[in-house]
Amino acid sequence: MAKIGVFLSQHRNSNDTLDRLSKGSFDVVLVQNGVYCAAIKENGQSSPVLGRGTKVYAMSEDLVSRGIEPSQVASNVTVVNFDGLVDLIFNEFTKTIWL
Amino acid sequence: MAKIGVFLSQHRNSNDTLDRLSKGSFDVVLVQNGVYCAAIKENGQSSPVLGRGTKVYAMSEDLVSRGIEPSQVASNVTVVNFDGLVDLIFNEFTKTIWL
Amino acid sequence: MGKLTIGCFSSLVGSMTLDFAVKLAEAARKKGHDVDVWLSGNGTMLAKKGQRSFKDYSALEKTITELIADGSNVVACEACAEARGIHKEDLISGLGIKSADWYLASCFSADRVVHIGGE
Amino acid sequence: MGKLTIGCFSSLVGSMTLDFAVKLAEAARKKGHDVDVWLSGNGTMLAKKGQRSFKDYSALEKTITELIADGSNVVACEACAEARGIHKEDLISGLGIKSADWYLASCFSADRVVHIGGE
Amino acid sequence: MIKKIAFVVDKMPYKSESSRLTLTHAIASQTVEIHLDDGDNVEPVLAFIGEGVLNCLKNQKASEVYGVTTLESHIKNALLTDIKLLICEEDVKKYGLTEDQIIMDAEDIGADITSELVPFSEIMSAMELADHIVYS
Amino acid sequence: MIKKIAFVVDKMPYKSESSRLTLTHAIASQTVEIHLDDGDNVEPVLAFIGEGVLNCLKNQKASEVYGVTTLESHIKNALLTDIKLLICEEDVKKYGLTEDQIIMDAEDIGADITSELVPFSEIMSAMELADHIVYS
Repeated sequence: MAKIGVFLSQHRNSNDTLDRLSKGSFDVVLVQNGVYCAAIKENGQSSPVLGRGTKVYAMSEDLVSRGIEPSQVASNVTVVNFDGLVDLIFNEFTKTIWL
Repeated sequence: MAKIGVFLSQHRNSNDTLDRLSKGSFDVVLVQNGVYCAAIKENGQSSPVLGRGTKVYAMSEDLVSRGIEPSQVASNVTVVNFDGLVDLIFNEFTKTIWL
Repeated sequence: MGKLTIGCFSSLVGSMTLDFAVKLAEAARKKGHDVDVWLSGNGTMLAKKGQRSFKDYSALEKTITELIADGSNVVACEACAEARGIHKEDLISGLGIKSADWYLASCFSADRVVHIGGE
Repeated sequence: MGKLTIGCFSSLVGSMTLDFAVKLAEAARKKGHDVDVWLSGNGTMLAKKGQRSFKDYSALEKTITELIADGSNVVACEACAEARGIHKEDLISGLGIKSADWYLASCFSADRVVHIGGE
Repeated sequence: MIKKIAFVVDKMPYKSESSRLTLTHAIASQTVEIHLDDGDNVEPVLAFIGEGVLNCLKNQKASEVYGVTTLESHIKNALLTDIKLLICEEDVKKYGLTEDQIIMDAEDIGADITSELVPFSEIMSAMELADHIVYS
Repeated sequence: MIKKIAFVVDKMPYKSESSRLTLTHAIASQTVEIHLDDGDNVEPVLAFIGEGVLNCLKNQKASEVYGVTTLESHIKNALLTDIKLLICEEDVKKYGLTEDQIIMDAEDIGADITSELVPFSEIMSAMELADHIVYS
């Protein structure tokens, strides 16, 4: 699988790149303030990032730093640590983009 | 007039502070990348910042730096330079907020 | 004539925020106002002496030196600077280094405050 | 085992971006990968030696020194550093300083690149 | 003379240094007297609005992970200085948070006062009453 | 061996250093050979998408105002290196810009090639074909 790993580092995305990337060409990794997308709803709505049918990972270190336990994240999000992230980068992705 | 001078330094605003400030309590000064709001439309629409009935200023130095001539800005925007901004700060505003 | 205090959390070079702050300070001085400039967070990068001038980067060391010579206070947050490896001996000549309460005291006596947040 | 190149344009302290980059580098090293770290823009702040450790600021100088001792290349963009007043004598020991083509060469031989943009 | 300064946080923690610095400056009002004449002082009020309310989540572990003080501990230190601390209740609700997820007191470190969940209008009033606003 | 690197700019100029640095790095592919074995090289492609297309506006005067090279001059220098330079035409249209407002050539400094206004799909292809992406 030659996927692009898209690192989402912000809670609110100021660009529409995620909407434009070809379907199936990428997975999402929530990092830094992007991890809020994994657990925090806005006006009762989960983050749109979780609803696009792509695989979504979230960094455990960045979750707990911000007061969010891995048990609180949405069920379709896979929590990884830095160790797991290295494996994702080498085994699942061929390229990465940091948004 | 005891107005708050709200400096808008971004093109897309990530918060809704402008919507929440009491009407009539503030003027807007477009600075840095905020100046795009004075001239650039998005999908044919002018920036919502121009449509809220507040006085809007835009920094001439930041406009021309970005390739926008003062003649290109919307008619309800007043172009000021740094010299004029100092007078605004002392004569028109009592406080400022930088967004 | 009044006193303007400008606080800045934003970084040097690339982000044009400090450039904006310095231009505002110059314009206020020219009109006869007193000016204090407070550098905190990444803004303390501006305090470092020996900034080399390239055409692709805005160079502010000279302007800051002139502002100081002209009587403005330009002061950096001590802890923010030290955390970045910028110590007293690294500072532009005449630039102050203080704790955060200095900024509040400057605001106390200021007629106007323009506080520019961080990135 | 492969080679990971991490490029970083983002600033030190406060923004946790360099902390993220350094943690990723450490994790990759632990798994036996080769790691290059490129610091450009505000990222060059990490290159400054003498960063004082406070509890309110993340302190990365020690970790960077360990990464270098362990064989990773940590290299800062020369022009970006000089423009900020960070010269050769200001650098953390063992840290390199090069022009931007070094980063591209590092990417050339890298199996994976994680490029982290600026603020 | 007393000058009121409103410190308003509308940015998330950690990605940017803004919220941390705003807290540091609000806390610094404790020691500002040394720079002022007798009888002069600064009266601070600290408010969290918008995404800034996420600074107030409990159980932050940035210290264990990244070796840096949490915003949680910063906020508790602010409460210890008896600062008036307002959190926008509309925004807490907007992000689906409940009062028990939010730092409301710092009893564990000996603070007497608590945070106040208030409507935005009250924070707006605090900004209007302030002589200066440190907004970040 | 040739490795393809796609340099993609989606941020506005000046407020952040990102777009300027991305250009600097794209241009550096001109000299990367000195670090590589014979026959090895980097083939860059440079693309502007989203708000990033605003870097491409003509008549920028940041040099006169702030004493710093404009992104316009940076882009022209990139064209001078014969880099493939793509600008997303949907985004140019989205911001109501016309081709004559956008930097399409650098004939004035002797560049032979021009910018190409292309649909996003073509930029996506360039990213897919690239070995690595420098996105900022």
